[in-house]
Amino acid sequence: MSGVVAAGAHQTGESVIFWVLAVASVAAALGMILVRKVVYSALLLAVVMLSLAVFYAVNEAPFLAFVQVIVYTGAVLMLFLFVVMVVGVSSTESMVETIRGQRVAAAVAGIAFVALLILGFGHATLPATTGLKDANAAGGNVLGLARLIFTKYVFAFEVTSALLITAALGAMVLAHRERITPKPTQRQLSEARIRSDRVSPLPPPGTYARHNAVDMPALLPDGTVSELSVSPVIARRRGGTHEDLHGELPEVAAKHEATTLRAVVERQVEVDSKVEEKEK
Amino acid sequence: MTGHYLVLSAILFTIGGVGVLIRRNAIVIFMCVELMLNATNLAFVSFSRMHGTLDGQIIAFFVMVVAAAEVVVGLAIIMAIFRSRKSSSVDDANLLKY
Amino acid sequence: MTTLLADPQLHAQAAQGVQSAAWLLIAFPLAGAAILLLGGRRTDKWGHLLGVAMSLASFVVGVAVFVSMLGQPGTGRSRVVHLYQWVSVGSFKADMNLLIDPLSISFVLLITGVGSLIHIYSIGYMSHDPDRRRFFAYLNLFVAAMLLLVLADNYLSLYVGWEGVGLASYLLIGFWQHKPSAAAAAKKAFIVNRVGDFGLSVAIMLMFATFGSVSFQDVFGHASQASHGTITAIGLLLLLGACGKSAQLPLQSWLLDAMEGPTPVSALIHAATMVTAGVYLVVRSHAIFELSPEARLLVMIVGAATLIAGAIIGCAKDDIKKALAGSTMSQIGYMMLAAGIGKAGYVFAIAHLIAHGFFKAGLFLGAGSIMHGMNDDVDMRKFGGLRKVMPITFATFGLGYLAIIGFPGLSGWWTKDGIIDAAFEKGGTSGQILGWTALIGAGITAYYMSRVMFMTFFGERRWDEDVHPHESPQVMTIPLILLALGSIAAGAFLIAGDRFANFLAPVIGAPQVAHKLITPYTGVVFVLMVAGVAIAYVQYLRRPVPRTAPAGSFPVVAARKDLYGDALNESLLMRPGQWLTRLTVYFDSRTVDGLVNGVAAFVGGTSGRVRRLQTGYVRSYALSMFFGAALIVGALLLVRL
Amino acid sequence: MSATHVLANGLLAASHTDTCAGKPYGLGAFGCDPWWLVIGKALVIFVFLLLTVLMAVWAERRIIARMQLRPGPNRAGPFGLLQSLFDGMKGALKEDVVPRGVDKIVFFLAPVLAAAPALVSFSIIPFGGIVSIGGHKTPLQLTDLPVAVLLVLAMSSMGVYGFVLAGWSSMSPYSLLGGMRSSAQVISYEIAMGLSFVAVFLFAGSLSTSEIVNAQAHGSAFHFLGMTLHTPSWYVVLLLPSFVIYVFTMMGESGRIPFDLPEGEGELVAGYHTEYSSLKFLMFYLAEYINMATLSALCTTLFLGGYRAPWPITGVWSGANSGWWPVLWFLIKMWMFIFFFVWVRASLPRVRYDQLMKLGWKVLIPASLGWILFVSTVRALRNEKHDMRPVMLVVAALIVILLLVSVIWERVSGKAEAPDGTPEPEPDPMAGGFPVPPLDAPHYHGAGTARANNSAEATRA
Repeated sequence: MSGVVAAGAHQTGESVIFWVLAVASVAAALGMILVRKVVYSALLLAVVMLSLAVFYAVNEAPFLAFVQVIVYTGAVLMLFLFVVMVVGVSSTESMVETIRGQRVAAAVAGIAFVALLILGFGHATLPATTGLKDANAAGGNVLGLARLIFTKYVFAFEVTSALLITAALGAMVLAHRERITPKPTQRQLSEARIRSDRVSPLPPPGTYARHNAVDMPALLPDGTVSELSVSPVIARRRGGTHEDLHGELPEVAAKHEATTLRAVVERQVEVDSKVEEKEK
Repeated sequence: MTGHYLVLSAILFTIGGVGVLIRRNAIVIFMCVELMLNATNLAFVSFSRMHGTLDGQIIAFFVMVVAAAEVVVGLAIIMAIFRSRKSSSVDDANLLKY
Repeated sequence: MTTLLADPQLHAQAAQGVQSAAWLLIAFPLAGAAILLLGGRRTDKWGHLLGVAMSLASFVVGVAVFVSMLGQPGTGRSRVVHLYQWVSVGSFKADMNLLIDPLSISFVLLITGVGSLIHIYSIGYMSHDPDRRRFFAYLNLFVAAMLLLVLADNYLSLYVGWEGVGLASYLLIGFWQHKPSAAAAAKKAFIVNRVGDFGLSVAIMLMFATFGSVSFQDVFGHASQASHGTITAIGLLLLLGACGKSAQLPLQSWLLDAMEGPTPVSALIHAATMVTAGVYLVVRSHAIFELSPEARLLVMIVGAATLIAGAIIGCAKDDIKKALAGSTMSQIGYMMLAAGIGKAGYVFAIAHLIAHGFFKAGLFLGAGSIMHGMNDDVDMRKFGGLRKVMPITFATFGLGYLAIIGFPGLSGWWTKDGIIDAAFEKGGTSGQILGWTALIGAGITAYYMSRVMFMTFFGERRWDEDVHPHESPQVMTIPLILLALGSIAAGAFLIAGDRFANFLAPVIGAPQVAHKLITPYTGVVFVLMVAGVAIAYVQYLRRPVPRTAPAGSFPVVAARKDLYGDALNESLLMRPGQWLTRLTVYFDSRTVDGLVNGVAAFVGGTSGRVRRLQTGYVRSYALSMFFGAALIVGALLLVRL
Repeated sequence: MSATHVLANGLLAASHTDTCAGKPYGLGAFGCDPWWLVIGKALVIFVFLLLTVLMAVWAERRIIARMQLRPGPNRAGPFGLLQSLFDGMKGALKEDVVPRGVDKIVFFLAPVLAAAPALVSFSIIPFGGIVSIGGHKTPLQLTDLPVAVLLVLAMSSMGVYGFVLAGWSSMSPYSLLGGMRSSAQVISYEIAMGLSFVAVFLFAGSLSTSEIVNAQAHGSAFHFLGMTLHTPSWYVVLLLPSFVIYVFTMMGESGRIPFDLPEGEGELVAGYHTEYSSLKFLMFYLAEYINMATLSALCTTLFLGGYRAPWPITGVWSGANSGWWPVLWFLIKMWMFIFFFVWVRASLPRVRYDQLMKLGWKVLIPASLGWILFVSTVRALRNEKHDMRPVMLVVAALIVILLLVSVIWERVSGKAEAPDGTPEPEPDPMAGGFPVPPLDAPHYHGAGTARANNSAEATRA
């Protein structure tokens, strides 16, 4: 493999990469717009983006390939995931279309658009691929890019930096919540706690119960349930606290109860028989 | 070979566009927009290689920067809308109509 | 033609010496008004003194200018004081110039002199009014505006003064604006004046259109070149303006209501300013009227009709001020008549105006003095026998009375007889009619003035229990005395020996014949005057005057109602105007609005259907964008392939 | 095989394939190995990483135990060396619990996503210089790229997916919170980390790890008191601020104490891997320790001269940097860092989340930016052949003055801002609320009614 690589082999290798990843990325893209779960969409988009990163690498753009991974897959898409989780973890979308004719029209427009584009590419006389050997020769790809950015495109570069700053500030302003009360200090919190009805910490979940899952309420000494032991967030998510205080499935609990009952009855019978024996 | 990339880019772009049209979740729509941007980036990189200059890569680089800025602001807007309307569906934000 | 070319009005030289300071004439009262109005309440304490001082200062300047003018030859007495170029639009230029000539200086002296006396009198008359300072501000403004009116050397500046007079009269008549009647009277005066102002403004526009200038010099200089119709139109429009300001028929109705203002205001309006403006305008524009006999004839008719109407109204009024107001109408009618006669009448018009200024001011201020003593009562039927308690007022009022009825030797006799004489001298049937009208008017004047005199000062006391008449303070009586002196001497001073005629000659041309002291009509006038007094004596001195007015016959009722002037206005102008308005509104709402609304409804209906495209769904918009993108790609391919 | 070659060709942007033999150093040395050598290197790295993890776990337990005055694991094998091996085997053999309600696909995918990128990162770490293996002269490094350091960043940002998705797919609040914390933390610290690299790139003139190591070989010579001395060649000295920032971000990226917020057991049970057990859990464990090793190795490479022997040794032994010896230096340096990780864990408490974010965004990033500005200015001036000493002096004086002024200002203004003791008025939630009330209005938190009742009672009383 060392030494000269034949142009034909090069072509074949690229074809293999292309066909595998092209199919994968189109499938992922289609999946992205068709699956219901937003997180799946994001993951499928990540697949597309990583495929594109590979394409960039093949197309002699190593810097862009890694920037694609870091910026798009790493930062942008992660931001998407973050927001998905903020605005609704299990956000699955109803796929029923509400606007009449939207889907059909979208399909028609999409097909027409892509058909026209491909038609255009098919008829266009594309020049023979030059390759970036010469462009990357002097110091490599990174240096070449840097040279262009800081000479020919320096104004655009500065403008984008201003844009980034503006965007960051804008996002901060948009996502900002104005504090309308001063933040309580630890001293204030402790004072409030001492003045409240309960000085001690809340009971942890699962105390005296069969198991200590966070949604399993603690049992008080008299056997009743302590509502305070389960975080209201969890209680709301689960639609109330555990209905079965022993932490078992209903049928298992019934079986368990039956066994216990049988054991008690048997023991009673045994005791009775012993007493009878003694009396005899 | 470069023509293949262009066709792939067109297909991905169209898929993104159709996704914008048929999905209601603002976040997914945003993802579709990102897909479209990515598709154009692919075309730029391919052209860059085709013509033997790095300008296409530079443009792709700028597209990424602008996309990052756009995502930051867009997601902040989605958050703000979600905070006040408890919904991230773009069809719910249809006050600006006849 | 020759007279016109010789008219020194057209060849005024630049002013020198004290005359170049003539702008102070206007500046003093204007500054007074500005200080008093802008200074507000902090000038309350000394505001009236400042007002008087400003008026007096203006008078002093006027006298100085007059004296300096006397030192110059007759043809050199017209001077122009150039202040600044006011309007410069294209070829149209209007300067803010002051024209100082015998005519304007006569008015200046009258206005500032009598005006100052009224100012002084007002100190006493208004001493109890909390807004005295404001009153003096308005008085100053009035004087300033009137001075601008008479000193202007072009119609545009004159118009400014004209409007300023209207504004000041509005403010002063409505001075007691808390009284609805006063407010209404002020509005009436303003609106009726608007009609006249409209005439004047159209006349000015016509002048500009015809001559390309509005300065006296250009207009009079080229008047003979304009068509007869244009000149007649200008003359008639000027007459309309004069009628408005001078309360001539048919625009007389505001004058009687204007009595709602404080009495010094009435004195100022009736004696020195405002109503004299119309006479001034006609005399000043004599070059135009002389070219249009038709316009002049109408001036005479208006004057004669007003003369009689005013006199008749004056006969029936029990309100002392209104009776005097009627007499003003009548006297101004004399002046207009004289001004309409032409060269022979100008001198008498102006002379009568000045004499009238003295005695009418005296009469009004006297009436004010009486009201001052009678708790502001104006009903003569509640007066009577005041000659004992108010001797000075009685004496001065009496001298004014004698002057106005034309008692031989007093001012009125000299000037009024001149007018009557001039009317007869005019010749022809119209001359006879006008002359006899003036004669009868003189008789009626004697009657109603005697009526006022007898009802007020003679007979038994008819005033109310709680009224304690008393003589007015010196600050009021001294102006009265001074005015009375003027009433006695002004006529003789002006007319005897054609002194005034010669003085005015540079402006209005020399009289063709010397004034005859005794004319064929002097006797007739005297007989009629005596008859009038006698009838009044029989009616109001021999018989007791009832405290409430008797029902009276039709003419009496008509006269009391100002000869149905208001009713006439209402039925002739107001009602048709209302109908016209309604018609216009109907037309507007049905035709114009209908058209507009139809277009709007069409557009609205169309957009109402189109707006359904605006669904509010972002995705719909995105779809259209996507289709658009596809279309563009398709179009590009079509072009390129 | 040709496909990988194409990829490598593209990534390396290697324009001439025939340079392999010609250049002993630099990027030209890569991409020429025979296939068995590549596979062999990869295998060695994999085994090395697994061993490192086992050793690191054992070492950590022993070191912490020693610091806490207890013996630690000492039963399994000599010094308990086999303890972590046994623990791993036991863990792998335990029952794999998949809770009800999880998103099964992602739940399975997440550990893989966490572990795989961690393994990849090590491929660009240079262990040593050129050695001869089986007759082939090859560098002790799987591969190198012109953008090699970016690969590490890319992989670390990919690794976060594992944590986030694990948190999400578990469908448990604690896991979700852990995942979200992880994503926010890693993204935040990655920025500062990337910025801390920039100065290194500026000085080395490359993003390739082997070239960075080579750039740290020799300092620039200068004359002092008649002697020819060399400036320190390691970037830890030259670029000390970058190094300090990197160490901070390294701790943040690794998600270990004091920055182990994603799995803070006191608050989130075990964070994103609360619901994981058995082999899946081990994958996270593996990922964490491999990350630690990767970060240490990267730090060694970027700041501590990589595999090169430290100065005193090179002074007395000229052959220290040749042959297989560099591996030793490299391991020593890397383990120093691993020890440092453990040491910090034993010494410091966990920070609060807002403190973490404040440190990342308000201290590390601005400091990095300022430092980069300074470094690039110096670099540019030096490239233009300016005399640096007066400039440095002026800048240093300026900084000192600035600091003094800020200290004095703080004193003065601090006194002026002394609280006057008057309680702040109760803010009106609806103030300025047009057209919508502020987003933080009490009724959003269900507190509005209670508060309203209280105030109503208070007014009645």
